Amino acid sequence: MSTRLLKAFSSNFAHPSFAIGFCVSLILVAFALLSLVWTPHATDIVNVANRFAAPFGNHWFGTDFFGRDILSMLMAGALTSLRVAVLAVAIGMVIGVPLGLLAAGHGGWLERLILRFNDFVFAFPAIITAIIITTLFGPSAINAMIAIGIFNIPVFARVARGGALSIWTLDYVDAARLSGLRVWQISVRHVLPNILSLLIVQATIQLSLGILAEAGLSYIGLGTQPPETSLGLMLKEAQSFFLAYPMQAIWPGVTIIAFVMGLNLMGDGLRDQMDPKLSKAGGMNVTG
Amino acid sequence: MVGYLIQRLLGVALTLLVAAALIFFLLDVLPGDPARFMLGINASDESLAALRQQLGLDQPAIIRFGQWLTGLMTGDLGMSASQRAPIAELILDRMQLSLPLAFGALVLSTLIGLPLGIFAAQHQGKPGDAGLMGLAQIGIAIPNFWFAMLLVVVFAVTLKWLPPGGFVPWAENPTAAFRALILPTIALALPQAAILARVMRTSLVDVARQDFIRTARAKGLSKSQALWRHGVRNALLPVLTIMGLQFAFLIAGTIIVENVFYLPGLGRLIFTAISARDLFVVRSALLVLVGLVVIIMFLVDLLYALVDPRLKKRATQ
Amino acid sequence: MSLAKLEQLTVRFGDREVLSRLDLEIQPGAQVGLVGESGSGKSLTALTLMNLLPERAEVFGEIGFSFDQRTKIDAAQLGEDLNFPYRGAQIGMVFQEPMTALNPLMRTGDQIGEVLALHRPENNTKAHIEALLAEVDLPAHMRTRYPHELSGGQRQRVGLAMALAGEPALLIADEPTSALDMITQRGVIDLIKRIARERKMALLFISHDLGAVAALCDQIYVLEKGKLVEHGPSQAILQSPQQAYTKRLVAAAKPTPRPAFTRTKNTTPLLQVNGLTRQFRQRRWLWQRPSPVTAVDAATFELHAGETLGLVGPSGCGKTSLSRMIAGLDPAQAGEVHFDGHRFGHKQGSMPRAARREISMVFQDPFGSFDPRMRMRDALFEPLHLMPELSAEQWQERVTEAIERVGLSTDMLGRYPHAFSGGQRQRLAIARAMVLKPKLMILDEPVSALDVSIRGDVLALLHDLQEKFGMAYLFISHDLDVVRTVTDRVMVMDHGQIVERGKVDDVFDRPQAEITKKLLDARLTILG
Amino acid sequence: DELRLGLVLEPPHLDPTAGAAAAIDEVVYANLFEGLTRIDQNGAVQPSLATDWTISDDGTRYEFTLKEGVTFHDGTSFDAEDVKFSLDRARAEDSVNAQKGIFAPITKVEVLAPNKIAIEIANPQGNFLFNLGRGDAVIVAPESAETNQTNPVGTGPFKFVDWQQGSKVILEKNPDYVGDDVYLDRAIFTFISDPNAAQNAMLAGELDGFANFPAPETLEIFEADPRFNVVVGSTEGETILATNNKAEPFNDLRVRQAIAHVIDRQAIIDGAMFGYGTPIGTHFAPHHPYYVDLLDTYPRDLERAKALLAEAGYADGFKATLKLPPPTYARRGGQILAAQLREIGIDLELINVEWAQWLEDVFTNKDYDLTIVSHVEPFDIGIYANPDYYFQYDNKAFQDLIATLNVVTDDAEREKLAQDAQRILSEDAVNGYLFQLAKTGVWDARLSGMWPNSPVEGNDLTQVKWAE
Ligand SMILES: Nc1ncnc2c1ncn2[C@@H]1O[C@H](COP(=O)(O)OP(=O)(O)OP(=O)(O)O)[C@@H](O)[C@H]1O
Ligand SMILES: Nc1ncnc2c1ncn2[C@@H]1O[C@H](COP(=O)(O)OP(=O)(O)OP(=O)(O)O)[C@@H](O)[C@H]1O
Ligand SMILES: [Mg+2]
Ligand SMILES: [Mg+2]
Repeated sequence: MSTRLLKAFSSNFAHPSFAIGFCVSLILVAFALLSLVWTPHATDIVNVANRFAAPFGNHWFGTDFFGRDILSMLMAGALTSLRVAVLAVAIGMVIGVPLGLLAAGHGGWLERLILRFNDFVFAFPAIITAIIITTLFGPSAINAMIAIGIFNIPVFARVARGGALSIWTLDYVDAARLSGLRVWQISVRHVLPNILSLLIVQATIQLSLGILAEAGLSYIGLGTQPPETSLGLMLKEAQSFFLAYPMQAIWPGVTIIAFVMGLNLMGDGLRDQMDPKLSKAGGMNVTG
Repeated sequence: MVGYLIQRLLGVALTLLVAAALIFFLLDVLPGDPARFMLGINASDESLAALRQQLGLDQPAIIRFGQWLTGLMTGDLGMSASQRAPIAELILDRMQLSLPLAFGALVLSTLIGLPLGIFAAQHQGKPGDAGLMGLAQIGIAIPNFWFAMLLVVVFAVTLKWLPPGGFVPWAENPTAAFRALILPTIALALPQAAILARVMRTSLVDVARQDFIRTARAKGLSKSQALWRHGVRNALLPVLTIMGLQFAFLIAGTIIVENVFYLPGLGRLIFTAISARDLFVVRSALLVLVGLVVIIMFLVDLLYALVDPRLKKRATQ
Repeated sequence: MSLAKLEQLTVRFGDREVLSRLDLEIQPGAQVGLVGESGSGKSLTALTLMNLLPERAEVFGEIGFSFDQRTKIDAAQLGEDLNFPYRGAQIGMVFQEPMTALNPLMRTGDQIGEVLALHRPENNTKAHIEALLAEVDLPAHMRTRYPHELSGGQRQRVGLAMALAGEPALLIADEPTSALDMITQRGVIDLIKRIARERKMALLFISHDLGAVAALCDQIYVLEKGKLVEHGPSQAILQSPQQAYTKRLVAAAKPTPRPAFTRTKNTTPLLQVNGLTRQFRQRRWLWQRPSPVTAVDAATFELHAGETLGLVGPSGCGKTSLSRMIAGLDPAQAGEVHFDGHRFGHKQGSMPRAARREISMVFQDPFGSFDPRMRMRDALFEPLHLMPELSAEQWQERVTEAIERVGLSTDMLGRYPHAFSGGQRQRLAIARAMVLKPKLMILDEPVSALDVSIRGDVLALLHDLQEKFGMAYLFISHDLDVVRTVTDRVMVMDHGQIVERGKVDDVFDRPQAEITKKLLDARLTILG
Repeated sequence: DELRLGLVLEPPHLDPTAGAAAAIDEVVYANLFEGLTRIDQNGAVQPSLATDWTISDDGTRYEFTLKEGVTFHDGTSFDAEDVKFSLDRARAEDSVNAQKGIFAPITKVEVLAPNKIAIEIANPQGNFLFNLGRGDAVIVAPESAETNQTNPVGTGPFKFVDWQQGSKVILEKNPDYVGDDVYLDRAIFTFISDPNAAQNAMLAGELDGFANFPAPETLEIFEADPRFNVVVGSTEGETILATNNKAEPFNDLRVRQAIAHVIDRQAIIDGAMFGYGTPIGTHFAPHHPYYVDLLDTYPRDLERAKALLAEAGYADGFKATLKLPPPTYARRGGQILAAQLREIGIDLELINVEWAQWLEDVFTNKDYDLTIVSHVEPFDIGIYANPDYYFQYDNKAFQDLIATLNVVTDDAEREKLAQDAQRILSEDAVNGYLFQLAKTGVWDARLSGMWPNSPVEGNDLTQVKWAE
């Protein structure tokens, strides 16, 4: 992690919304990761006799329609949502960032081609990609992840290119060129480290969008499928019980909101601390 | 101007062509036999073959792609395999819902989001700003289907002010059609409004720091006069870009919201068609959605060119 | 009776006091200069008079105006809530940045009209706007232009017209010319001078350029870190400054004396530039055909080994573009370069790698020329990749030598760029440029971003290095005095063409080209 | 009077003679189209367009007398020629009728008089009259047969008004109907597939009822609400864990028996259907007079199950796939079943599929291990006699038994044969037999005449009326 980001990080704790966002995100991530090794109850047993148990007894948050422990389900669900969002961001970054760097570094026809490609992919909202993938391979969390990931590609390409373009105008890049470095070497040695914080901010925002998108896709049946669980799927499953057992829908809903808000607040805080010129250069940020 | 328009339109057309090819060839390799689905479990092989031929499924893919493209130009998309109605008609029929819904939400979110964003920017750092932006954070974080569900429970099931869903064609009863769209539009628009409010605020706060606002104040304008007369228009430029991108999200949102309100929109058409393996409908409807997004982005570009006299390289960035 | 008066004005941001007990007085029709180093509080003083201080500022003291009637304002009341009718009407202001001070989406005429509508509604006519434009030497049709369609000087004139539209009794100009090139700068200053005289307007002129202040003002206030150190009539302050701070400012404003050169004559051409041309395709509107801007138009010249060749010209004449082509950073559209046995250029293709190590460059901005995320050591090692034949120890030796040459020590190299001062960075930039021991070094305004006091040191260092290693310099500057100090021969560029060349003294003492004369005339010195 | 009825699935089109979708019959059966016979709510055959019939002694020739004065909704008259047209069309080579099997035995259709028609069949058929009463055998007019998909023209008491694609179908009382008048003036079928939306629509008063409410979990809300009647009836749907009898390891009887020993039917009914459903021990509807209770053929016994698995060589269990089509009974039932089978080490991978994919993979290509599906056709035990059916169950003895059953008309003998067949299936544990799907109707408490059960696919509205 770059020093500027670290600095932004520490100085940001004075910034209350960043501190809150960071803590909330950290707690939820820890909560999700914990489910890998431990959950209060198993999530794959069905115990119908114990369905809709009230909270605060044996089950802190009660049980769902299959008699599963809601807290355990939330943990496992948060993990799925997080995994989908994180991998989608990874897809977006791994493909998008090099494209953006290449566009900025190479210029000319290649840049135009990449921009066209970006516009093209932008025309396919994640849901449409998900529809196509699902039609081909059936619904699953992986499909949701790929669909969201594909949508993330132009987002990161755009941010990376915008940031890189402003770096490329700086004298130290010219100095590096005078030192005989090639375009890709400059991109890796000088451009990438200097736009990293920009990318990290964008990543937190895309993470929060990814969690929301996963929820939406699961809701219409294109995402996570039972017996796996995700926050979105829990919400969907809880919907028909909403009038009788509202808490079923409240828990996952609140978890999603907390997660998304936490990540957004954190991203905002980081952005506030960063060089304003840099973030203005490329930031395509749908959530503001 | 004309040359530029033609050039951009060609770009749009090319994008759509590539999109069409992508959708067609992806869906063409799909497993699943529409004929079998239509005829059900006990259908005989002869009836299957008969139906397949009737649907033109026995021709090579490239020819069918050509036929589809021609169909797209002439508006004759052929017959739906599962619903036995002209696809163009099916899609047009659904558009009378999906388009007002998406555009209604766009307009509503603009009408709500921009003024709130401006208000927050004007009161930057004060309680009003903090409160609004807190609300906006929540608005952004709420899954729209969940919000939609809450709206239904409150306004339809409990208060019975508005229908919980369903749609009546405009031609039949415009008031009922309008009433049916109110809750879905709100469900779609509010989260988007939250986003727009934030973008508008950020943008305006940014602009407010710029020198020309100080110049305007030096002329004798008050702070809010300067913001309104000089700030808002400048701040709108980045907001416009975001609004173009938001449209893609709105389209996606309509598909989700249609589900909550059992609205017969394009999304529902696609889902029914998918479960019926009716690729003819799926691909055309998908292309319509993609086309809408592309065209809106194009219009935003044009608008940008009209609003911003500088327009140096903006459009390409 | 003074027109405007600040008494014991104090401004604080949190616990940082940025203006302390400042007293300042402007008589009707007087021309007052306010000078001081960057950050000394000049702009805040002006903003206080305009009641435009940032909201976070805490203000104490008193402000008095006597425009229509006398008013006295308790400075603590300044702010949005204060009824302050003078802004734009009795006090006009021109700001520093011509590029950003105008609303980009509004025609200039409308921006001027806005002031009229606010303060002189009876004058809000096309004719009056055109008259105002004429007053600032702009043609009437500029009324319908957008700011981006104007040059910097033109924009600054529009800003001036706006400030004048309300017919103010006091005009505040906050560094109105420092973002402009010399010739334009001179034009604007002359314009302000003329208008102030014609309108019998009081003027508060803020600048760190003593030359400009000397040309305009009859009284000078000197600020240092928020405190008034000295004030009085211009001539007195400039000729016999009392305070050390003022003395330093005055000394720095005088040209650096030329060091004595003991340079061996060398006539073998190291660099031969033939018809080098650079065009930029620029389109104003997306749908317009890109119209090429010729930044460098068939430049032809020679540079001998070990010599210093100066390149001067007004801003935008193509100096940087030319040097970048020679350094191989940008492609040329025509022409070629012969350098040390290598040929490159339009037909020959890009610069061969072997030539790369013989040319290096020092950039103007000491802050932008180092990657903020790279340790200084790595930055200095970077050019050595062009010398893979050297061993690691030899690399180390080269870097150590370069560092010591520029007067710094190797133990600083673990730091990141932000931990160095501007002067140090420029030395490091020179060190980086010389680790390869190139035959040619291009210096693109190497000192203009530096504080006046450091300039001399850096120039001396450059001179030193040349004596030691015998490399040639292509020295670019718009500061004629600096060029005169360091170069042997000089070329003058205008609109992409080299219009005049020759021995420094010949060119400067007997200028032939129009542009050279203009450049020389535009110089403002405190002695002049 | 108007009735607004909710349906889960929208029909792809409205011609019951040209598609398998039950959703078509749900709208048009008995309301818009009529057959020679009709099935009443107890599953008995009643006269419809045929007022009367005689069967030859050998059971191969039927003669029907037709109702007179009947016209189609487009004004064209109905007579024996229309019947002949309809039946010939359905059994033609290029027919797209989904139940061609019904018509396969027909050898000849003969018009005797405008109001008399004779049908000859190859072999005696126990349920031929029943089959003629199904939606696939309704009578259509040659003038309108081709356009029935979008503009259905029948003889029923309701006629078609409008179909708002994706939303609703509107029917209206047929003033020219010959026969008992219906009470409703209009019937609107609204399609809502989302259970939550369905619930909201009911609670908000947008709908008067759902003949079969899609979300059993919400019924308690309606039961608590005096505005609604919740009526639990039966359907013909045997919900089974269909098993690929040719796939390893399910080709081993002991493995199938082990599974049968593990299945806890009540837990599945409770968990997936919230208690609505009747456990079954074989492929037969419990409300049918021939039904035998075979629930205890393989009582729940984990030890025994493990032993059987061990005997079959799977002491440590095995992995298999379970393909689940969209309905709740399958998706939720699958999760519960997977949890149950895990108790004896069988590890199921759940694969959710759309119907189209299910038809392709499971039904047509038999590419599956296990699946959960409801067989909704009445009296369909005969499917087990087809070795190519997707269960791939090949038992000569059973096939012979069904062959006999098909030609026997004597009721007592038929009952015995049917019961034998049920026992064989149960003992062979061909499939896992789970439960009979319940019909969970919810409608306005002031409505009467709605069918509690569904012996055939369809929503017969002819007797439905509002309380004064
Ligand atoms: N809004 C602000 N918040 C905090 N500090 C400020 C603000 N504006 C100015 N300052 C500080 O006040 C001091 C004086 O600033 P001012 O802009 O008056 O300097 P200046 O003399 O005009 O400098 P320059 O020549 O660079 O324009 C500086 O230290 C500056 O950092
Ligand atoms: N990247 C570019 N795109 C378009 N035009 C450019 C570009 N770079 C420079 N120009 C134009 O080329 C001309 C010469 O520019 P150049 O930077 O070489 O001038 P300069 O003499 O170095 O000026 P200065 O003294 O201000 O540094 C100018 O008119 C400038 O606007
Ligand atoms: Mg200043
Ligand atoms: Mg330059």
